[in-house]
Amino acid sequence: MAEKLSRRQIAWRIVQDIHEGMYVNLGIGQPELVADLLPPDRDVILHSENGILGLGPKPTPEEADDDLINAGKKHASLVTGGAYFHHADSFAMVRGGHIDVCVLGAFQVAANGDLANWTTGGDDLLPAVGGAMDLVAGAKKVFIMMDHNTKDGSPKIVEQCTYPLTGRHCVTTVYTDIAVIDIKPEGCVVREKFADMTMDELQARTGARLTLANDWHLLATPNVG
Amino acid sequence: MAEKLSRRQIAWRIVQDIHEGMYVNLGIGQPELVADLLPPDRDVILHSENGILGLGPKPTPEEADDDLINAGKKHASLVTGGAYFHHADSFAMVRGGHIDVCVLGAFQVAANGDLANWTTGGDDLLPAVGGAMDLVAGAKKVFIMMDHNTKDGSPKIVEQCTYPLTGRHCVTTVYTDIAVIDIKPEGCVVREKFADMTMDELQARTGARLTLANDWHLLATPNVG
Amino acid sequence: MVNKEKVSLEEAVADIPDGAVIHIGGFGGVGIPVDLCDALYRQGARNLTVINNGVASGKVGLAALIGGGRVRKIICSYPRTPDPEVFEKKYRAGEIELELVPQGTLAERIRAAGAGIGAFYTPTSVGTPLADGKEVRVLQGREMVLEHPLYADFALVKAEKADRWGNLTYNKSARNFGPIMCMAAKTSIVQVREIVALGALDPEAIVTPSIFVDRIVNVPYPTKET
Amino acid sequence: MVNKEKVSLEEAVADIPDGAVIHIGGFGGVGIPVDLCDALYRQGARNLTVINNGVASGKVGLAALIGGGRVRKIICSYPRTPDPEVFEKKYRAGEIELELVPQGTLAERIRAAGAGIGAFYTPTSVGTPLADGKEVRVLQGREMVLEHPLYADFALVKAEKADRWGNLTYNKSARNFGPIMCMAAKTSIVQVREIVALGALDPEAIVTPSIFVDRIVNVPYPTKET
Repeated sequence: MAEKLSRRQIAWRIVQDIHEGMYVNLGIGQPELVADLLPPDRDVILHSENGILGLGPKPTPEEADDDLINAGKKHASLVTGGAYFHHADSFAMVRGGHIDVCVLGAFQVAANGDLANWTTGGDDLLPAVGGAMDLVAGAKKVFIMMDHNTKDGSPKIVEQCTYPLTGRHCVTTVYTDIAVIDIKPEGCVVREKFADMTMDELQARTGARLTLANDWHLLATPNVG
Repeated sequence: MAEKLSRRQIAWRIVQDIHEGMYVNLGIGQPELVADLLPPDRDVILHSENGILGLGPKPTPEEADDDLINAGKKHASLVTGGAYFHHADSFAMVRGGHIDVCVLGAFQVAANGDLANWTTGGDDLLPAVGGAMDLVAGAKKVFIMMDHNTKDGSPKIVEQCTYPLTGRHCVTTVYTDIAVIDIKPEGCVVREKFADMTMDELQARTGARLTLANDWHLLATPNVG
Repeated sequence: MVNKEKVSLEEAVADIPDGAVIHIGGFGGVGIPVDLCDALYRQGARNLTVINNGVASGKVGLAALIGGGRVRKIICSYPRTPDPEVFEKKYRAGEIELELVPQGTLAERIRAAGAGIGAFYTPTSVGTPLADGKEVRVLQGREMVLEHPLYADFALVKAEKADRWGNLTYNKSARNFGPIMCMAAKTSIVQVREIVALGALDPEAIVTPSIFVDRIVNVPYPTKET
Repeated sequence: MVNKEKVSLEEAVADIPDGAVIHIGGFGGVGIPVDLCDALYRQGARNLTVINNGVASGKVGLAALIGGGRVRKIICSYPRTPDPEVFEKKYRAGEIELELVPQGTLAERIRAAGAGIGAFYTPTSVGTPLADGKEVRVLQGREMVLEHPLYADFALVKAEKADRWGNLTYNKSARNFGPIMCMAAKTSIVQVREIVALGALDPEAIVTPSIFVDRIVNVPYPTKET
């Protein structure tokens, strides 16, 4: 048995919490995997900041249109029923609370729901924020998709973010390679944990105090690669 | 010779200050006469608050479409090159300074450019403001079309408005049946006056101090009915 | 399969409770969702707050709601009609409350509610009685008034075509307040002349994208204000 | 006869002075008016302030303006590109100023400039470094930041079709910032792939009405960002 979920498995897990009819914005990078794992018979309508509702799958090279890209600046397609609009209308959807779920990556999530995902404040990369601050301020639910720990083993779920914030009190749920954790008024509540990992083991890899939900269960996913 | 301009003649005079390519909003009532007197070969694009650019002439009963009305709630038409949009976009045009000229009626205009044209504050009619306050706040030029005096002979150009204001310091020029008067920082400046009326005669019919422009001339119009 | 179509007007308005705040589209009788208003009248909800450009005339639609005593308060820009029976009589009798708002401010306040804007400054109405008691600040060298969003629990809107997701187009000047009201209400209910297949609306020409629409009802021959 | 068509890119940008503030449309290379930017490069204006979502990449268009040292300041949401040569080097050398703005706030600030809104409150960026020094107020129970309009002297925009009055349509996701930038600039200059007869654009599907457009130039085969 694997020791943790693959990224596609995390994406699959997130898909279980995205329901028919939802309007969803997927962040650039790992969250894009969520689109690949949505069942084709589930009408989930994807929003792209650059003026698209009904973002479709990656086109073939022949179908690619240079005027049709997603927020990650890659060629995209439009599903039947999709629509185009301008940037102010696009962010009216975001800021106005019309997006049911956004899925974003993170550097850090704090027990109070604070999120840091746009800059480490270091000098290695220029600070670039894009639409992240608008999304976390406006989406009804903010799902975070990330590894539970950094490459060097540090926790990414912390008592207080040390990196510059993207937003305060905005995270709904964190989906990691070993747990599903809801951010509630009382703090981090483990809804699911991986395989036979104990709470002590999970707590040891987490920088904020965890509690276990009464109705917690095992984080189990099929093999989706 | 007539003692004053007819309403159509006032409208004709206003038309002389509306140039090719201007975007113009005409208030309900008398200002609508301006549309009738625009030369057909002059591209002046009429804006209607209810989401129309390129308002055309009154349609025949056969052509009338119940979904196409002007701001005065009468059947209208759309000229070639016209466009439809929603109310927030319509008033973005108004408030954002994109309308070159609006033409409105008035109860009173003050020497400082204050305008009162939406309610007399009395109890006879319910107060109704419509888009007047937005128009006077946003249009580049605010032309007032009115009789110089009320039916009982009182002046409508005054030192200070006594009726509730529509806007402050907003009037550009007043076109009456006997004069064309620019509202300038120094007050009311007569640009044109009717026939052989003397300044004393004009002043006697006006509630604010007038000065005569150096380049003033006679207010003369053709017979346009 | 997402399908926002309701089988009847009755079903579409069934859950509007007493005391609801309702955006009602239309300007000068054009774009008024008369059939939805009439269904709401039959449904019986009372004590409503209605946001509309005017106060309606005639005997059906919004006029019926007002005339029937269902409306506690109207927020509008133009509460004057040729027929004083419906609104004016009730207003002068103190039976209905009126909040008068300049038309552009009305539209922008509705848009603000839909776009998640907390409040905005506008030059409209500075120095007039409609700015009384409002915060004024100098911005860009001009005095501006602070205005707040106009949220609603429900929007009743009339459009021309819809697909089952709720993408909408309108007809000519009947567009007016529809698109911004769909944005600004928790639940937007739209009567449309025609429901078309998903994909039949040009994605470049959809005026209201489906995200702003909750329910649609097909009313091929809409009732007019009379 | 109103005809906003200019015969050449050069004529369209001839009067842009040193020090101008310029909205430049486009997102991720799509909808960027590369040919207008190149014409502006050849024209020689310096000391420009540019508002765009990013900082461009490649060697033409906005990248050429930045690389050529014509841009004093960039206001954008995403100043990061795969190629650090153009912007990053200049930024780290202190040769170009950067104002970082969340993408939705950027769009709304541009719209506010076009719509005559003096300032607005948004929940976006509250509690983050991008709200530092900004006024915060509680509205609708949430902390909100006060944001100001982003005016420009000129807008350079790319669209799909125009008529001689300047009515515009766009193509797919190339619409992005074009419509709001046309609204927000004193003079908006649009390169279009095709100029069509007046009346050829459906009045229901015009995205930018002519009132927001000052000049159009026909560029049937637009240059791409490379």
